[in-house]
Amino acid sequence: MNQLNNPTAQAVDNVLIYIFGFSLLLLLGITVVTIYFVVKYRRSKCPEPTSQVEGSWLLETIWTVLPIIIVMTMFWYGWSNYVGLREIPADAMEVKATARMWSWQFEYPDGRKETKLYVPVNKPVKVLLYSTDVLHSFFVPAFRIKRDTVPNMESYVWFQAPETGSYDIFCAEYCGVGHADMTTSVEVLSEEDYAQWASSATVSADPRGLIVLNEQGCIGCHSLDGTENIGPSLFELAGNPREIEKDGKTIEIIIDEAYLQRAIRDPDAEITKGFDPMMPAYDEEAINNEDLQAVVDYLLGKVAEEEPDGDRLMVENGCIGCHSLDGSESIAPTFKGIGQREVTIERDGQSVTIKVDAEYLRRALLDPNAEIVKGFAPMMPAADYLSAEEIDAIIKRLLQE
Amino acid sequence: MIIKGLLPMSIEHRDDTGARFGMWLFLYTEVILFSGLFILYSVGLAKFPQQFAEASHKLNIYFGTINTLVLLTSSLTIALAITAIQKNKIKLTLNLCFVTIFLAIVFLINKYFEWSAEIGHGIYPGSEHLAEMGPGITAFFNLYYFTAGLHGFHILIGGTLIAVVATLIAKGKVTSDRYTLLENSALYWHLVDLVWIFLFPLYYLIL
Amino acid sequence: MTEHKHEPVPFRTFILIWFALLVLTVVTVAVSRVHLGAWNIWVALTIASIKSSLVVFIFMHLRQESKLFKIGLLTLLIIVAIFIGLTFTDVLYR
Amino acid sequence: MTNEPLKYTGFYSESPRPGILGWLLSTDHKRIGIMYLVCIVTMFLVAMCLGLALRLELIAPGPTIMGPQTYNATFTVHGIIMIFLFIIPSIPAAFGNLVLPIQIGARDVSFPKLNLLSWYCYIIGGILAVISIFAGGGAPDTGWTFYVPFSTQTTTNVNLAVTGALMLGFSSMLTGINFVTTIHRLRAEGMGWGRLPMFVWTLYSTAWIQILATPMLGITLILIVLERVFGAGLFDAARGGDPILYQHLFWIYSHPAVYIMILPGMGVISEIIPTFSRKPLFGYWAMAFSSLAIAFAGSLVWAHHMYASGMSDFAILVFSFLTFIVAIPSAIKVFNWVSTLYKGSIQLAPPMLHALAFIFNFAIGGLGGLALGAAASDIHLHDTTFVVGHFHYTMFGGTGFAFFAALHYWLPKFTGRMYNHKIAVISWGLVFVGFNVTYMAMQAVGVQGMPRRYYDYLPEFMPLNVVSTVGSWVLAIGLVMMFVNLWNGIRRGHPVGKNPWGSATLEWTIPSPPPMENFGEEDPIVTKGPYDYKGVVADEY
Ligand code: HEA
Ligand code: HEA
Ligand code: HEC
Ligand code: CUA
Ligand SMILES: [Cu+2]
Repeated sequence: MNQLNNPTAQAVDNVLIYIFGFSLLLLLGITVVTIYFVVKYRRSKCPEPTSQVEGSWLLETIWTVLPIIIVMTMFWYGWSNYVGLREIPADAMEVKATARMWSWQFEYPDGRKETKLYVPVNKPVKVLLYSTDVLHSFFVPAFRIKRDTVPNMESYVWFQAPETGSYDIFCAEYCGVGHADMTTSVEVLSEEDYAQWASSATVSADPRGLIVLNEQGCIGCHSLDGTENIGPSLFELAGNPREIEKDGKTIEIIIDEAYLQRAIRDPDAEITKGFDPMMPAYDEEAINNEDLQAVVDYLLGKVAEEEPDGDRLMVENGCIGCHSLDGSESIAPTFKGIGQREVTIERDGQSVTIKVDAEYLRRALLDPNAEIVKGFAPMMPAADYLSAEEIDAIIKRLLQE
Repeated sequence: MIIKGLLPMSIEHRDDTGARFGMWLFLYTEVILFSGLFILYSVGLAKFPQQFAEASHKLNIYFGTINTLVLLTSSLTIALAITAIQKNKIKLTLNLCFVTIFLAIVFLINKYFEWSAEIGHGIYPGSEHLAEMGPGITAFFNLYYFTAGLHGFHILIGGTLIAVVATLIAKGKVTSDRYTLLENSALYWHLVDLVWIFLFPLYYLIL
Repeated sequence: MTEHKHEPVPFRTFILIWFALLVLTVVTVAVSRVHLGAWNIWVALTIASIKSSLVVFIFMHLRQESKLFKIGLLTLLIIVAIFIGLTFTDVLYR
Repeated sequence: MTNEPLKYTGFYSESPRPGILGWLLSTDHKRIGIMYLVCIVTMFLVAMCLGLALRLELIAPGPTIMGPQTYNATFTVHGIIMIFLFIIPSIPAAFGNLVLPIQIGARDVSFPKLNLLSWYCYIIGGILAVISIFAGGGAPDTGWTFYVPFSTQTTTNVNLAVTGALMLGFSSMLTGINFVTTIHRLRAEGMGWGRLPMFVWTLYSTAWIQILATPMLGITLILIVLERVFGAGLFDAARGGDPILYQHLFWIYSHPAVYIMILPGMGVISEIIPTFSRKPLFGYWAMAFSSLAIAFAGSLVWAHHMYASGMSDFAILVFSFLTFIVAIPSAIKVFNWVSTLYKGSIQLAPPMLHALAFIFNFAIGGLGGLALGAAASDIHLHDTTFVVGHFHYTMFGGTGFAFFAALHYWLPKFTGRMYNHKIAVISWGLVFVGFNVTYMAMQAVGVQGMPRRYYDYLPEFMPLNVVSTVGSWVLAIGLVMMFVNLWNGIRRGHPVGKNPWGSATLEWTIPSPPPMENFGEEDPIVTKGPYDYKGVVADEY
């Protein structure tokens, strides 16, 4: 529990200190009085009681009213500081946190997905909480924040970290065998580090072609969404007709790979009708052939061939929360050596042993409860939220094991 | 060692008021049991008023109304049975008990037809047809089946109870000056009626 | 531990109450066919409450029982109301 | 010490049926009470060993003696047994049955057969719970709270455990019905409401909670089973249900249940403190009404377990307020106990030591409850080991110690034999110290943010966890000593007379062990209050 000077922690700590302080006083008072009475009136010294008093309504009133006052201050202080935990500063950034058995996924507004929560220092962060399966709870002791993630319901917490560093995130609502391992961290980065992380993020997550478009400044003149700019939009090019001026004549061509390559290497040879011939030429020095190909592919919408990274997908989607890569068996079969394995599965109440292949893995992913690996519980969630490409990538990766 | 008078120790303390009071306490527990389902119902209604009304229309109001009348009448007959036994009209008491049991059976048969019709329409907990109709309607029918099911179960118990008491009356073990058992069974039976008095408008009659 | 015997309730009373119950049932069905919006449910509940009081006080002889029974019933109703009411502090304001 | 084999008299030997059936079919409240006591203590010992295992696992990060699944099953079973099989029936069903009818001058409870039935419900529930540990799917791993949707998805034996809990709920309810009726109907002549011993008042309040709250647990558990068996979907968000609603229903019972646990304990303390001070209980009516007030107010606060659940903020406001209200009657009780000591003649006999420890532990647990009741601080403390500390302080430090106090106070009455006082005092010291070390450390590590139900934790939490585990061993030694001493006392202790402590309530006016009919042929006529010590002398033993 790092002692942090952050707003949410302060709100909670004030209440804690107030209540614990008062409690300590009361406890001490009661204990001291009790011990004093026990010692003073012990039987060896007082063989007979010296009073037979049966009560006192005055005292009863006092110790009814006083505690009422005390606890009401506690209640009010606790409530008013709680309100601070729910009211989010206007400039907060938003991150989606999805909990599932037994891992966390954080999704940034630009679509980037991470397993740790990266945030800039001194910036209020609103974390939107979701769950895909059972109850979990997002708990960061350093910020004193906690909130359950409930299936089909959105909730949130917020915090602001005044110092960089790494702060633990726990799952605080019991969720099964992986509950204690469902931990990750908030990584609070300085503004520069965060900016760098954020940009590296966009770049590495994007297809190479788009990165080149960004890096080369193409986007400065071309839009990607169909709006006209200095240059024609690069929106939906593949297979569309285009009127161009070539050697003084206007002809109509169909956009294809070769055309695009020419348009980048030698832009002035063919000018799109209605635009000025002002695009610079990019030779091999500026964009090598590989990148050129990537750009062209991207523009023609062939990015899909850019294969998703199976390893990354398995971490992001929490597979590793249940399956291990190192051969240890826990809740689910290990991935180690899965490509070569023969598995015994229960299907429609019967046991069959089959060799693992791509089709089996696909079924295991998409309809996991139809075939259950013997000795395991039918608890794996269907990975139907993944795209076909992503599934393929995971299967490919698993078969390499 | 005093062995004499030990066995009947529990009978020695004859306390009819106490027995009735105990029965009432037991009925409180039954009310709370159902109130759990009514909480779920009221929350569902607050969340999905439209869907609940729509789903309610799918229930057969005739079955519901007839069953209400049947239960009310059975409540009457068992109440009459108490007056009858107080007046030492054993024969009449027995007949009233039989009518009550008969009406309980009528209720259950009615319920059977009603449910078969609904299940025939693909409406039952966990059915696909239900799932297609969306969460509000599903919630309504799930609740309907479990509340009515629990109620039906109580009818079964209540009917059995009355049958047992009727045998005891016939055997002369429950008599005009010792009829707490009949009274308590009647109390139980009235509770079953009470639950239905609320169940009926809440499930069959919302618009 | 005084044992007081109940006077038998005349058959006639029971039959009258039964008749009232039948009438109320018809009324509640009839009213439910009239569109009153959210009021429908309250009307239905009110009629159901009247019906159940009749059953409780007459059929179940509560009228003849001692105060203890009545206080007990009141306690029960208060508790049920609390359970439902306090649950709604969450459900309605979520 | 006499070593001759013990010959029990009274209700041990007087029975219309000889042998074991004389017990299993007996409707005598004392025999049923003894049967409850035996079963409850057995279950207590089993669950305590599980608790010890939990602590052992937590001595270091990472799996030490068990893996995660085993750990989860262990704390679940520990929790289920402790709550449903030990603490809820502990004082009401065991000592309530033994003492209550005698204290009000009755020969038995109102419904002796129902009483026996409720014992059988208890046994069936207990058997089901035990089967659920060993049967096919593996021991239940949901936590004693059975939160959905996890409890409806896991493949372990939740159905069995839940059905077991259902039976136990039944048992508790029947006991409640029996006690309320008994207290209303069977008081002896002269036993007005103002002369009821405080133990009876607390049992009365408890019994009302048992009647009015337990069925809610019943329906909730039934719904879990239905959900698992038929896919009822009543708590499934995709089908119009609401998982948070489950928590409401569960806590509507389970919060009042904590007062089922503590109130009878408070009653025991209210008997013992006046006896060993030889002075009337201070503020009789305040004590009586605060019991009823706890029972009533305790029914209003359930959602304080749900501040972080996603419940509405308005509900948090309301429930936080109500939670603080419920602390007030408890405070009144504490102040009145302490005032009873004033100008008394205090004898530190073993029951009294346990009673004083009760006040201290319960104050710590209850004051910790205040930090949990305040909205802001609960957000941090919720589901950390601080909560675990809080409830062990109230349940074990409170009710547990009251149970020990009751054992030391009433066992001589019902067995007619006295245990060794010196060993009793030493074991009390070990238990008291071990207890506080174990759970104070647990609370502290919870404030640092260690979540509960974690078999594994970060290295920085280790020092306090080690302290806690070591404390649990001291506790274990003390408990073993205590139980062995009590056992020896039962077997070979000095015979005691009617009234070894000099108490003024009715059970001390009849022989130890009491005869079958409690007061013989004649029903007693009560002429003085329960704490009127004038002329009462303690028997030598
Ligand atoms: C015997 C059982 C018992 C008792 C008596 C109590 C008593 C109280 N409990 Fe506790 N509680 C539990 C058993 C018990 N609890 C259990 C089992 C859980 C966890 C369940 C789970 O999640 O598994 C729990 C959890 C729990 C929570 C939820 C925590 C969380 O999960 O986030 C809260 C929150 O408000 C709470 C509050 C209280 C309060 C305010 C009292 C009050 O009644 C306390 C009143 C007592 C005092 C206040 C002390 C005595 C008085 C004085 C010393 C005089 C001075 C006092 C004043 C001036 C105020 N308890
Ligand atoms: C009355 C209730 C009660 C009692 C007395 C105890 C007693 C103990 N409990 Fe229990 N506990 C609960 C009720 C109780 N518990 C509940 C409800 C939970 C929550 C479960 C959940 O999360 O769902 C819980 C959870 C819980 C946890 C938290 C698990 C987690 O969240 O990760 C831990 C961890 O340390 C623990 C430990 C202990 C220990 C060490 C004891 C010790 O006090 C035990 C001391 C006993 C011994 C050390 C054994 C002594 C041995 C003998 C006496 C045998 C002698 C035999 C003969 C003489 C024949 N308990
Ligand atoms: C909640 C835990 C959990 C998560 C998350 C999870 N799995 Fe699984 N998985 C299991 C379990 C349990 C099994 C074995 C039971 C079965 O066959 O359904 C399994 C089986 C499999 C199998 C078949 C293994 C074999 O040995 O034949 C594959 C492949 C697989 N999972 C891939 C994945 C991928 C990829 C992801 C992430 C997108 C994932 N899993 C996420 C629990 C999980
Ligand atoms: Cu997720 Cu605990
Ligand atoms: Cu509580």
